[in-house]
Order: sequence, then structure tokens, then C-alpha cells
Amino acid sequence: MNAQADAPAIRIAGLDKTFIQGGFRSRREVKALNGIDLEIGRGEIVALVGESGSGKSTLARCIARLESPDRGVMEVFGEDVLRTQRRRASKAYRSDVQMVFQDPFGSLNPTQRIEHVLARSLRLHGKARPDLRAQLVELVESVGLPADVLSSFPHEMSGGQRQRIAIARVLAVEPKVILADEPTSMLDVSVRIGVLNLLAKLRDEHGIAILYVTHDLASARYLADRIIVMHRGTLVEGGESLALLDAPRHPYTRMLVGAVPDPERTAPFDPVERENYRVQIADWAASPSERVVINEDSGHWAWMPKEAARHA
Amino acid sequence: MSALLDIEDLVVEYVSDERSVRGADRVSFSITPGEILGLAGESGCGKSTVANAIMRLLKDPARISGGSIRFDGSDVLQMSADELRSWRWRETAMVFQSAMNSLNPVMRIADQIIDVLRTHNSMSRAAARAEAVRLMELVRIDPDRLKAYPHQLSGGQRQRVVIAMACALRPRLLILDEPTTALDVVVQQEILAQIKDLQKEFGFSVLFITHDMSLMLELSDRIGVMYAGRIVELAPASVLKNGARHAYTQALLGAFPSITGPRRRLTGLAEGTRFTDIGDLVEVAPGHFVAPGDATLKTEEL
Amino acid sequence: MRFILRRLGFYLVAFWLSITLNFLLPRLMPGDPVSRMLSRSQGQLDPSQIDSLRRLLGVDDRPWWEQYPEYLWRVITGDLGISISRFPTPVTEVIGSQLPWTLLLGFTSLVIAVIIGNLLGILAAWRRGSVLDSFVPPFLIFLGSFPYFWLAMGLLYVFGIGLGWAPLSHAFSVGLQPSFSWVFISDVAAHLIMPALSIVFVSIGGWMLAMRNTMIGTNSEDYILMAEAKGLRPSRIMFAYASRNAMLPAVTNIGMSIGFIVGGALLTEVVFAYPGVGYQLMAAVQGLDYPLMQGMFLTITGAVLLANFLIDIIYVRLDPRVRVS
Amino acid sequence: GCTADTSSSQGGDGSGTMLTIPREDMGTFSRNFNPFSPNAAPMTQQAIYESLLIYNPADGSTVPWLAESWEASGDGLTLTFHLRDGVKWSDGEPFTATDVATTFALQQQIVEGSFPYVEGVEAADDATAVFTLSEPFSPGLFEVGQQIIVPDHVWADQADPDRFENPEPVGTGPYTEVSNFQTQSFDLLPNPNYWQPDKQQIAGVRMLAFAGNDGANLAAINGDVDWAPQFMPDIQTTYVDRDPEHRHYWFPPTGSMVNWQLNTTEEMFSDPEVRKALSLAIDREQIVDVGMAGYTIPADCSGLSGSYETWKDASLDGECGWIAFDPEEAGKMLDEAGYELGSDGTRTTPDGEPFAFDISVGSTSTDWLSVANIISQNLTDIGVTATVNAPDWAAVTAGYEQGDFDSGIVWSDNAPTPYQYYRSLMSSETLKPVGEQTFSNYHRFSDPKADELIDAFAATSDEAEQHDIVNQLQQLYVDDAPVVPLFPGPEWGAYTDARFTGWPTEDNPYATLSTRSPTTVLVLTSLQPAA
Amino acid sequence: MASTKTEALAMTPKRGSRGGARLFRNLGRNGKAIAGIAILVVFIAAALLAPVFFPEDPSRILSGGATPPSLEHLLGTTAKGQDVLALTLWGARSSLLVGFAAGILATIVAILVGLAGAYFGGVLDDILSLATNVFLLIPGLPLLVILAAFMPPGLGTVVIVLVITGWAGGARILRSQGLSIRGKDYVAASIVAGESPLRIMLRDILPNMASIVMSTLLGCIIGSIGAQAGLEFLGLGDSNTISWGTNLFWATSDGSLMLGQWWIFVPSGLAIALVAFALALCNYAVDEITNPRLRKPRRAASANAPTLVTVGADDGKGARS
Ligand SMILES: Nc1ncnc2c1ncn2[C@@H]1O[C@H](COP(=O)(O)OP(=O)(O)OP(=O)(O)O)[C@@H](O)[C@H]1O
Ligand SMILES: Nc1ncnc2c1ncn2[C@@H]1O[C@H](COP(=O)(O)OP(=O)(O)OP(=O)(O)O)[C@@H](O)[C@H]1O
Ligand SMILES: [Mg+2]
Ligand SMILES: [Mg+2]
Repeated sequence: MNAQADAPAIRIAGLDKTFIQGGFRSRREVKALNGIDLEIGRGEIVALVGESGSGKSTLARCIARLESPDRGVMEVFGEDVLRTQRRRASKAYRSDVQMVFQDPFGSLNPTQRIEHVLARSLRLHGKARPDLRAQLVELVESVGLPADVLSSFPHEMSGGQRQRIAIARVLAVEPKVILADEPTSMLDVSVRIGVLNLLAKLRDEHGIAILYVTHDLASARYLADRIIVMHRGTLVEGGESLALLDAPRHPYTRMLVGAVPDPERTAPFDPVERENYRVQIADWAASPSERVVINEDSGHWAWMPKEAARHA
Repeated sequence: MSALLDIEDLVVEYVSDERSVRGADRVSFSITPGEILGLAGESGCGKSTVANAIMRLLKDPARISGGSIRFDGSDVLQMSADELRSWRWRETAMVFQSAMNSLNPVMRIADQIIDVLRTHNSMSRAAARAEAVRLMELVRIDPDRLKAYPHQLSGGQRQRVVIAMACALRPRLLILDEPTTALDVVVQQEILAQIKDLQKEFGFSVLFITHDMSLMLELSDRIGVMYAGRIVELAPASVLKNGARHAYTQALLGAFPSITGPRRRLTGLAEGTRFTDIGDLVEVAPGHFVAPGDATLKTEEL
Repeated sequence: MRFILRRLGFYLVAFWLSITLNFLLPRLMPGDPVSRMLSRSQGQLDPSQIDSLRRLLGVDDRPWWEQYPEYLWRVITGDLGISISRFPTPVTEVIGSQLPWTLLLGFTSLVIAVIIGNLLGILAAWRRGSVLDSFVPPFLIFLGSFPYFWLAMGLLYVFGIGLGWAPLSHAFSVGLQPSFSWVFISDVAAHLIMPALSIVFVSIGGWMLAMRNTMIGTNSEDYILMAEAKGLRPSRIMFAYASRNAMLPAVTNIGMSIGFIVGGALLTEVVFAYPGVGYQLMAAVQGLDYPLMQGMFLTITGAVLLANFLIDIIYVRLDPRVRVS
Repeated sequence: GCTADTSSSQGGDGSGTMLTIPREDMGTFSRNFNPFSPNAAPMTQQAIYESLLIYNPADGSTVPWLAESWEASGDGLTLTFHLRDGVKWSDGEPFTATDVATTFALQQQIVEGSFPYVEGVEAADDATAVFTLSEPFSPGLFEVGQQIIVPDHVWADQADPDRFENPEPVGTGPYTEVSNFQTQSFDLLPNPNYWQPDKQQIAGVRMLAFAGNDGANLAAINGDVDWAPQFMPDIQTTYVDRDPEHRHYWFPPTGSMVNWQLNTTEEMFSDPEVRKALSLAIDREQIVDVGMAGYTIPADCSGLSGSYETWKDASLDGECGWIAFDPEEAGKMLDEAGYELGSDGTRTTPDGEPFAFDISVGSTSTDWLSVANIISQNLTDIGVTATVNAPDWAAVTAGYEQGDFDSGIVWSDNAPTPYQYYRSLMSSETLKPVGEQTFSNYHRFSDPKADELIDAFAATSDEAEQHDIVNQLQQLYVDDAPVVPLFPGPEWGAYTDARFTGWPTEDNPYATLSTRSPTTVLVLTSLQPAA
Repeated sequence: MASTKTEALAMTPKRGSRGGARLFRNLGRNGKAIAGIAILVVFIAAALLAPVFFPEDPSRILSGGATPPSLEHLLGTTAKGQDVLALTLWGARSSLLVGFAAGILATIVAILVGLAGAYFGGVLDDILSLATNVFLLIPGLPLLVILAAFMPPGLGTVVIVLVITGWAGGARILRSQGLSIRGKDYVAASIVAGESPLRIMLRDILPNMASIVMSTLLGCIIGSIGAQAGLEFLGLGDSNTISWGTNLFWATSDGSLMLGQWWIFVPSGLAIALVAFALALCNYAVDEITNPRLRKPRRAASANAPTLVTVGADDGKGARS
């Protein structure tokens, strides 16, 4: 892939995706992605948060070329891939951009041994070395697993282990971008942090850019350099993690932040406040909006009505 | 204060041809009236087993092979099928993990609520319907939705219907088995707030099961932490928050990043760590029980 | 309503496809059905009739795009041609007199098999490990493994001839005139018992097992557990909660199995000389009466499709999830 | 709609005396009483309509029926029938010679090429029908005489007589009134105007429909029917033994001769010696005993069936030498003809090809299928490979008609005189080249000597002369072996006299027990309720 | 009815089935499967050994008439003097051959159609599932009869006709199963990894449908054997081959039931039933393996009996439930 030296890992502009939903009952259109503009820098972890059904996975799957967007531009290291590889992604693209899925139980073929899964990834992308076995051992060790898991079947392993294998498979290809779609939500609480730490290690040691899709704001804050908030197919707010969560601007972000369980909080999230947010979210969504930069330093921006922006 | 529910050395086994698994192993705890007791632990540690054992809802390979369950002095394990039937829901109601599936998909909401009311109280249909309307209002759902089928409600609404149903007979104990895990954070908060409100209003005790420690700390009075069928630590929430003694509890608490404050590196529980030979609880401070010894730790460090 | 309309659309397309299949059959098969038929009916057809037959069966030289619309039009206007073996009776007339009997036989045996089979399945699933659950299903499967006609003949010889309990053939006693009288209806019922039983015997095991298996699945659903936790009476749980839901796949299966029942009825009708469509179809096949065969096939297919459509409508009533709010 | 008609009227009370007859090859009936239609409801030609005369193959006699007498002119070109007096149609109209004329006009119009020798029919007066022939044709008497006659006043102005379903038939027969017509049964009640009212002893005829022998047999075994004309396996055990006092059967071998026909246009079958050899190789006893359940007898040298008993040349008996079962002799003859036995036990043709061919027979005729299988076995024993090929009858007949077959089992013509039989076996008139459709002489054989004899037979009405000619034809047959005769088709028939008596028997062969032949009406008018 | 039960099964999600190998290993442990396989083995052995036991042409017509079972003819003889046991054993050859051939072919068609529809989706899927549903609804036996009437008789015709009428049920189940596997993340993972569609279908989707493929196959074979027998019984098969169906055809045409010659009629019918039963047993074993809930419980219990309590050595308390 003819990467441009200075281009970001991924740049997306004006991406739209509409699903026609419904079997016999009703046929309706769901606008899963609505004019998405997004950049992921090299070696950067960007968290994409939002409630269920907001379109997070769809975006990740579009970048992974599992779905094809209706329109928009998608540049990977400067190459406009939707134009150059219209029908199917090239091998080179596949080895640059990889994906880790939400369900570690579902993302490994139950009929194949780990060994086979990993070796297959290596071979497909011509990354296999003559000492394949040693390479495989290296690979599983790099995700913190002992070598003997190689001969097991997925169902013989715990969820955390499986997710690590899924990451190892992705690493086998030596990607530059990893799309991680809620990689920890199906895992036991106690091992989640381990997987997050592993992702952080990949960024730090291999300079891999990661799109971390989650609905858990706290983990996003823990892992990501930047957070982007998605609501009903639209990106509503974004910026450097800490700055954004310290002073969320968009009512939707505020509502999310307010709902995060917090042992320090004595009274639960105030229902009145929540209703206010709801009203405001609807108001904002109804009025013509624009991307307003709130803080240049932290890159904090919000999608807000022009009026409100002026007011601010 | 005498306990409403008193469980002692409860053992539940899943017996299959090849082996028998202990889903709950000598579990003891009690709940006093009006108390919210949280039960935390990773997946498969036996939380639901305990909850279902209390209502004796476990099915075939499961059997209760030890201990006792006393509810307000009467022995649940000795109840006949008929006694059990009238005890269930009237005294102890339960909200299951997934609201999606705990409502009968082919029956209207109203009928499912009325079913409960009419089975336990001999009331007329009309009265039961009026009561159903009241219950819906209680959980702030438009009573018009009584006519709806479950699939026509959102996940949060469904969960609230179940909660309304649970409150229908004013039970003295409410068991909530991960009532919000399938829901969005915002909805989750709404539901929890509602439960708190209802609890204040009716004064029932709650057995609250989840694996989300932050949620648990926010809601519960006392917390029990389970691991591999055993309770490894039992203490008031305030004590546990900063003074957890058991390594597993500490790992659990350490697995939740905070939404505020500086970013700290957390470790959680390392992959492959196993605790074995967990002993019986020992009271280390008033009301604070811990299973002795850090047990065996088998860890591959990251 | 939309659901119904969409299903209706599907059935229309399905019917259209089976008409097309019917159109293609004589045209794709080797040989010339018309001359085969003509050799049977020496000299009884005049040239215009032969020509009409050729058109119907596609043995003329016109290109298919001319033949096809004409064929469609004929079928749609109810012109299925003239029966050769029953010349000059039109096919529709021949079929008309048989269809009710097949419907009666098929419907009766279906209803009996479905009701008893499903009831047994529900009870077996409800009491796992009981005699009903352990021994009845294998026995019924074994029974169901026999070919329809074999069982039918067995019944015929044992009960009809050996014991003389049941009439041997036909749909009602010779000499009776069809009427809504007790005499006639009971006579029809007496003639129906054995053919229907043979179909019921073969099919009931499948129903029982399917129901048992779905019930077992349903019994472990959360809403059943919840119903139990609610302290409902077992009978209420079994019927209002478990069976109601387990019935749904059974209802879809009814549609699927109508084809099987019709097939079974065909063989059974032959054995019992029951005057239904299947029996006539065999006669048509033996008489190489292609127009009649095709007409039969279209009629049977149409009836099956119609039945399925009715079942879809029932399904909508039973499963609120497909209903539009 | 259905009105409450509980009385099941004549059906119920009359059924005790209704003569019940099954029809095994019609699954259902349609109300078609058109006697010109081959799909007419059963008994149309037997009970409703009648012919001028009836030939009884069981005893070779001829019974005057609607005609009291007839004569041929000296030159053989006119045929005059004197009609019976006092015959009325069932609607009360009188029966006249006009009806006869109309009938023949209709028949010739409906079936092209029927009665090719009849130039015209005229009603000389009400009681005299005169046929003008184009050439002298003695066998025509029976053909004409056995034609079913329909009423002029019903049929004359039928626009489409072959499509007319004639739901309320008007006939001269003994049972004409259709009643309680159902898809699987109907009743024929007495003709109120029958010309022999004293012979209408039974209350009516009731027909039952069955799509196969099985159902009809069950009905017979169960005693539901009085007359069982269909094939019944082991009839003694299945049927008679259940009520030996009342149940009887009689299978006169008066059906048409069943032949194994070899396609003589094929090289291997063109040699009469080969045909004779093959004939010698087959075990007719086994064919008759096993294949035909012992219900008939092996064919003899004459090749004539039992219905031509009176025509057989007694002097010929046993002289032909190629009918008996003699595999050794067969082998020898084949060796001589050049079809030699190889070391592998199979024979080759003189060209060195394997001597192998098909026997085609319709799959539904299981008895003939067994016969073919036995032939095939017999031939295997002498090193000839005969494969039984059993598609449906239509495909088989199509092959026969086009000459596209090796060999097959085929019935032959059966008429009052052997004229038609020999004509279709040996005349060049019936010989059609391969590829041209023919409805007789499938084996495609002719002999000019036979032509002469056949023509001479047609030209004379003198019986002695005719017998002489037939004797010569028999000799020719023995020499030529045009086909391999197997057995005369039996006319199945069984009955119970529990309810009706007066059945034809071997001792009183006034008719056969067939329900579909012209003699059936003789039975219908002879039966009477049992005491 | 085969489709009915597998249908129900297709709706219960399954986890952790590891393809064919494990399925077969588990079959070896299941009582039903063992019984079924044992019966099948007996019949297959009988079919293979028929020429050894009865080297003569079993259809050879001998005089002698039907004789009841005796030492000389263990199952007696037919009206044509043929040995019934020989006919039954030889009949197994054609019946099993046609049944298995048609069953396997129909399953292959079902797999192709089901997989292609499930994997590619879109218009292709719409067309394929329409065809599937139509063929599923068109009554099989009448179509079978008509096809057989139009085509020249022979084993080939029978097989083709059985495949035409037999594939749809399996295709529907395989499609719905394929669709659910298609939606699994490991398929998406394979796509992202850059695998080709064909490889994904064959290596990712197909092995995970092993049990459904297996029950489809078994169902198709059962259906084919039954349908073949039906066709031949109606005289639409090739009456010159020896199979169970033609044996029954000849038995009826010789009136053996009427004559009380049960020994001619029973063996072939019983053979069909036993083979179908054996296959059905295997099918139910497959069900039980993929859905352990269906296995026989150790104890008879009503579905909503309260949890068994065995506190204390005596079982008394538990018995109160
Ligand atoms: N294949 C599809 N066909 C039709 N609609 C789809 C499809 N995939 C997603 N959608 C719809 O698009 C919207 C966005 O879905 P998406 O899966 O991207 O949400 P998400 O943010 O990932 O949610 P979650 O947190 O639940 O995973 C939803 O309304 C969903 O129903
Ligand atoms: N029907 C069963 N048969 C055999 N073992 C079972 C059965 N049900 C549960 N178990 C075992 O019992 C143990 C406890 O299960 P339980 O469902 O109580 O866990 P849990 O704490 O509720 O987990 P989760 O958070 O996932 O709901 C698990 O190890 C499980 O494997
Ligand atoms: Mg998602
Ligand atoms: Mg649980």
C-alpha cells in the first residue's frame, strides 16, 4: 500500500450508511451512519462511545470493509480505499487494518485449533517464517499466554484467553490499525483490565493505531487518547479523553457521564436532570448544527446548534 | 435484628454422569428486613445458583445437597410443592437477568400481571386490572402499554414491567439477578433509581446480584463477594470500598477505572489466576468476614 | 395486514412457479407425450383436439414465448384441458368431484395427528423420564418408519378383511346418496376411519417428537422460570406459557407437512380405493392422461398453497411478534 | 345444495336384488353414456344399448337380437337385416331401421375408416335395414351385426356426437335408467319399455369403481359383489373356498390368442427356423402355470384360441413340431441356423454379434411381465439373452406401432371368424414398413399365399368353403411361424349364486362370464334372483 | 416429518460443537445411535453379502407356488417360487443404493443452495430461498409421481426424481443455520483476515453445521427410501429391478395378502421400516448430542418440580417435592 508519509492512519469524511431493516413486518430505513468525519492518527487510541444502536459497530465494520458505506471518503494512510478497491479490500489493506470482535466466544471458529487459526493468518499474508512453531509461540506469548494453548480448541479456554488469541491473530498480520469492537464487554470484570492493558501495550510498543469501540466511558477514559461520542449515527462530541470527560459539552455526553455508576456518588443520577438532558438532546438534534471547537489544545469539539455555539 | 432470610452452609450440586459440579459451596449469609445485600463475583461463580436455590427454581441436574434456607423462620427446603407455590412471589419475588426473555412473548403485559394477582389473591379480573394500572404507574410506564406484547416494549420498559410485577404482591424479599446488565448505562441508572424508590416505599429486602462493583458499591448496604461457589468476603459496602481484605475482592475492585481523578494504571486479575482451597469465613472486624489465607495464586504475569 | 399481503404475494409467486413447472415438465422431458397418448386413444380424437393437446403439452413448434403466455392464460381462466382417459370430460370437472374427498381425508388425519401428537409431546416434555417420555416416542417413530401404503394395507387386511370391523373401500356405502343426514355422515365417518388412521399412525410420531423437543426447549426459557417463580399453577404454566409458545413452530410445521399428508393420502387412497385426488392421479398416470395429471398436480399444489396461506393467517393470530401493532 | 334426502331411496331397499358388478380399471366413473366413446361408463354397450345379433364365442353360436334374421345377397354386395317387431326405445319411441342407418352414419363419421366396406345403409322400411357393400366381405356380417344401435331421434341432431356425454341414455337394452350416479358407483334400473319384460328378473345393475384388481378382488372376496370378472390370484383359495357352495368360476380359453411377436424386419427374426427354435425353447406349461396362474392352457399348433374351436383343423394336431417344450431341439435348430453357442454359454448371430434382444411388455400387466420373465429365463438356458424391458404400455405400444421393438407380448384379433386374426398376422394388406404407424401386424410379416386365402375367405359366405380355407391357413401358419403363440387369453369370470342364479357355466355356455363383451346382455337377461 | 424436528433443532442455538469428528465420537457413545448403526450395519452387510448367500438370480421364476417359511426357505417362497429371503437381501442392494445415493445427492444440493444463499445473501438468496420454499410447499409425492410418469423408468430416473423433490427441506434448514453462522464473528474475522468466500464456506461455515448436515442427510435418506418404495409400489419404478418396493409391488400383484401369505409381504416392509427406524434413531441421537437437554433425564420429573433437596442422607425431604 502506497502509504503517504504524513497521512493519518485513517481519515474518514462524510461517511453515510443506511440499512433497510425489517422482514415482512415493516420495512424501514435505519440511518446507522450519518456524515461521519473522523481521523485516527498513527499510534493513537481513539475511543468511540455511545449507547446501544448508535452505530459504533457499523462504523468499525465499514472501516474493516465488512460493510460498504453508501457514500463518503475513507482514506487509509492517504489512499482513498473506497475508490481504489471498490468491491473487495486488497490483501495489503487487510494486513494493514485488522479487527477484534466483541464476542470472544463467537470470533474463533470452534472447529479449529488455535494453532491453525494463527498459522492461517500468518500464511494468508505471507508472514509465516520457516520456524513457524517458534513464531506461533512468540505470538501467543506476546499476548501473555503460555505456548501450550496452541494445541487447544477455543472452547477449552476462558473468555479472556480467547480474546487474547483473537488479538494474537490480529497481530500475526502485523497491522497498523486495529479496530476493537467492544473487546472486553463479554469478558469477566476481573480480566477486562488485562485486555485493555494489552491494547495499550500494542500502541506503545508497536505504534499501532486503535479504534476502541465501547459503551463504557470509564474504560474509554482509561485507555484512549481521544474519545469520540456517537449518537444515532452522528458524532456529537470529541476530544482528548480527560478534557472531554471533565467538561462534556453535548447534553448526550453529559447524560452518559452522569449515568456512569460511581461509588462516590451518594444519590443516584437525578431523574429530573436526566429528563432535561433528554429534552435538550432532542432540541439540539432538531436544529441545524455545526462542529464547534471548544478547546483548541485538547482538540475538544462538539456538534451543536449554531445558536448555542454563539451563546457559548 | 432477626434475619428475614437466613442461609447456612448451602450446597448446590450439578450432578451429571461424568462429574458433579458444586455450583454453590457452603454458602452462608443472611438478610435483615429492609436491607440491600449485594452479591458480586465473576461469571460462573454461583451467584444465580444461590438466587435460584432460594426460590428452589433449579432444574434437574441441580440438587440442594446441604445446608438450610430459612425465610422468616420457616424452612424453604422443607416446603411442599404447593406451599412453595404460594410462598413464591407473595413473600419472595425475583427479577431475572434478561428482561428480554422473562416475559411470555405471546401474552399481553396486562394478562401476565393479572396472572400473578389472581393466582395469589382471589380478586376479580377488573380489580386485578385496576391494580395492574396502578403498578404500571408505579414504574412510570403509560398504563396504555398494558395492552402491548413484550416485544413492543423497549428493553428498559420490559425490565420495569418485571419489576412492577415483582412488587405486585408486596413481597418481603426481592431478588434481583443482574437486572440491568443487558441495558444501556442511562437506562440502567433509571432502573436502579426506581428500585431504590420502591424499596423506600415498600421496605422490602433486596438480594442484588451483579458483577459490576461500582454499581454494587453505589447501591448495596452490605456486599458478599463470591468465587468458585464460595463466599470469600462479606462486609458492609462502606468497609469494603477501601478496606477489602481478600485478594480476589481487591482484584475486582481494582478492575474498574474511575470516571474522575487522575488516570492510574490498574491491573485487575491476571489471566490464569486461580484461587483454590478457600476456607470458611472468619470475622476479621465487626460485620466484616473474610475467607482466610490468600489461597493459592497461580499467575502468569503479563 | 402487510404480513398477510406479503405472504399472499409469496403464494401467488409460488403458484405461478408451479404453473411454470407444469408448463416445463412435458417440454423438457424426453419423448413426445402426445403421440404416446394418441397411441392409447386410437382414433378417438379429431385433429382439432389433437392440435389443442399439442398446444397444451407443448409439442408444437412455436417458440416458448408464444406458448407460455397462452398456457398461463389457459390455466388462469380455469382451462386445464380435456381429460384423455375420461374424454370428453374436462379436467376441472374430473378433479372437482375428487378434491373434497382428499381434503376430508387429509384434513381429518392432519387434525387428529396434530392434536394427539402434540398433546403427547407436551405431556412427554412435561414429565421427562416418564413412560410417556421414554417408551412412546421410539414406538411411534418405529410405527412412522413403515411406508404409508404398507401400514394401510396391513390395516385393511387385519381390520377390514380379517376382523371385518371396517369397510374395505370407497368413501361411503354403495347405494347411499350424499346428504346431510346422520346415516350418510356416519357412513362417511366409518369409511374414513381406516385410511385416516393409517396416515395418523405414520405421522403422529413426528409430531410428538417435534413437540416434545420444542417443549423441552421452551421449558428452559426464562419466561417459564419466571412463571414458576410467580407461583402459578403447573397447569397454567404448561398450557398458557409453555405450550402456547411451543405451538408456534408446530403451526409452521403444519403447513410444511400438508405436502406430506397429501402424499400419504395419495398412497392411502390407492390402497383403500378412496375416491380422492391421489387415487385419480394414479389412474391418470396409468392411463397416461397427461392433461389430467397436470391438472391434478396444479390443483393439489394450489390446495396446499391455499392451506399454507390459511395457516399463515392463523400464525399471525397466534404469534403477536409477526403482527403489526 | 344437498337437501335432506335420507331415504337413500331405491338404493337401500333395492340393493338386495341389485346385481352388483365391480369395474376394476376405472377408479371413478364419469357420467358419460356415449356408446361411441371408449371411456363410456361401463355397461353402456352391454345393458343400455343392444346390437342386431350376438355372437357367443363360448359355443360358437349366433343369437339373433334386435334383428330376427338377415341374409346376404348372392353377389355378397348387400346385407339385409330384418328387425324385430315391437322393440321400443326406453323413452317409448319405436325402434326402426332409421335408427340403424343413423347409427352407422354416426359411427363412420366419428371413427374415420370404420366399416370401410359399408357403402351405405338404408331403411328399406321400418323393419328392414339394407347395407350396401363395396365388395363382398363375409366377416362383415358379424362386425355389422354386433354394432351397438342408438336412437335416431336422440342422436340425429347431435352437433358433436363424439363429445356428447349422453347423461340420460335412451336405449333398447334391459337396464337403461341411470340412478344414483356417484363417482364410485351407479345403478341401472330396468328399461320400462323393454322388449323382453319377462327377462328383466333382477331389480337393476349396480356398478362399482376400483382403480385396480386389488380393490375389486377384496369386494368379491368380501361378498360385496355378485360377479367378479377381473383377474384374481389363486381364485380357488382366495374366492371359492370362502363359500364353496355358492361361489364358482369359469375360465374358458376364448379370449384372443396371446403371442410372442418377433419383429421380422430384424435380421435375426426374419428366419422362420429361428422363430420356431425360439418357440421350442419356451416352457408354455410354466408360462401358463406360473405366469398365468394356471388360468389358461398352452397354445397348440393351430395358433387359434378357444373361441375358434370349431375352426381348428383336427388333422393338424401335434404335427407342427415347434410348439412343444424342447430346449435341446431348439439349440440344435439355432446351431443349424448359424446362431452358435459360444464357449461362454451364449450364442452369437451369424455376424458374430451376441444373440441378444429385448422383450417389451407394459409394466402394468404383471402377468405378462412374469410371462416375459419366464421366456427370458428359458432363453438364457439355451444361451440367448433376452432382456425384459417394461416401461408403461403407451411406450411399449408406440414401439410396436412404429416397428421400433425387438419382440413383445401381444394380443391378437378376436372376432367371430378367424378372418381378422389371419389378416393381421400374415396379410400384406396389414403390413406397414418400419416407421409407419400400424395397429396390427406389429411383427410385420406377410405371405402372398396367405393374402390369396384371406381374400378368398372374405369373398365367400359358404361355411364349408370357409372352413377349407382356414385349414389351409393353419397349414401356412405352421410353415411360416409368423409369431410364437403362447396361450389363448382366458375370459376371467367368477360369480356367486347366493343372490342370483342362471349363470353361464361350462355345461351351459350360453355366454362367457365377461362383463364387457356382447354376450353380457345374454347373462343380464338370464339371471334371476335366487329363491 | 423429518423436517419438523430438525426445524425445531435449528432454532436452538448451539455452542461448541466441533464439527464432524466430535459428532461421530459422541454418536459412538449414544445408545440410540449405537442401536441405529447396528441395524444399519446388519442391513448393509446383508446387501453386500446377498450374492454370497444367494448366488442364483433371486428373481428366477420357478414353479411350485408360495410356500410358508420352512428350513429350506427360511422366509418361504413367493407365488412364483422365489425365495423371499433372497429377494429381501437382494432388494436391500437397490433400496439402500437408491436411498443413499438420492439422499446424498439431495443433501449436496441442499448444502449448495443453503450455503450459497446464506453466504452471499441479497438477490441470490432471495431467489434461492424462494425456490426452496416453493419446492418445500409443492407436495412431494404427487410431483414424484408425475415426474416418474414423464420420465423413462429406471433407477436413474428414480434417483433424479427423488433428488428433485427431496432437497428443499434440507436447504431451508441449512440456510437458516448457515445464516446464523454467517452472522458469527468468526466468519467476519475470516473475512477481515482475507480468506476467500469459498474457503470461508467450506472451512468456517460447513464444519460448524456438521450436525445439521448429518440430520439433513439422514432425513433425506429416510425420505428417499420411503418415496422409492412408494413409487415402486405404485408400479412407477422399474419392476425388473429387485428392491423392497418392487418386492411389495409383486407381493400385492400376486395377491399374497389376500391369500394370507404374510411372509411375502412382511419382510420387505419390515426391512424398510427397520432401516428408516435405524436412520431415525441416528437422527435423534444427533439431536441429543447437539442439544443435551433432550437426553433422557436420570429421574422422571415434572418440568416445574421444585429443586430436589437431598440435605441429610435420607432422601425423604426431596421426595416431598
Ligand atoms: N446488518 C444490519 N441490517 C440492518 N440494520 C442494521 C444492521 N447492522 C446494524 N443495523 C442497525 O444499525 C444501527 C446501528 O447498529 P450498530 O450495531 O452499529 O450499533 P452499536 O452502536 O454497535 O450498538 P451496540 O452497542 O449494541 O453494539 C442499529 O439500529 C442497528 O439495528
Ligand atoms: N444446568 C447446569 N448443569 C451443570 N452445571 C451448571 C448448570 N448451571 C450452572 N452450572 C455451573 O454452576 C456454576 C455456577 O453457575 P451460575 O449460573 O450460578 O453462575 P453466575 O455466577 O450466575 O454466573 P453469571 O454471572 O454468568 O450469570 C457454573 O460454574 C456453571 O458451570
Ligand atoms: Mg456494536
Ligand atoms: Mg447468573
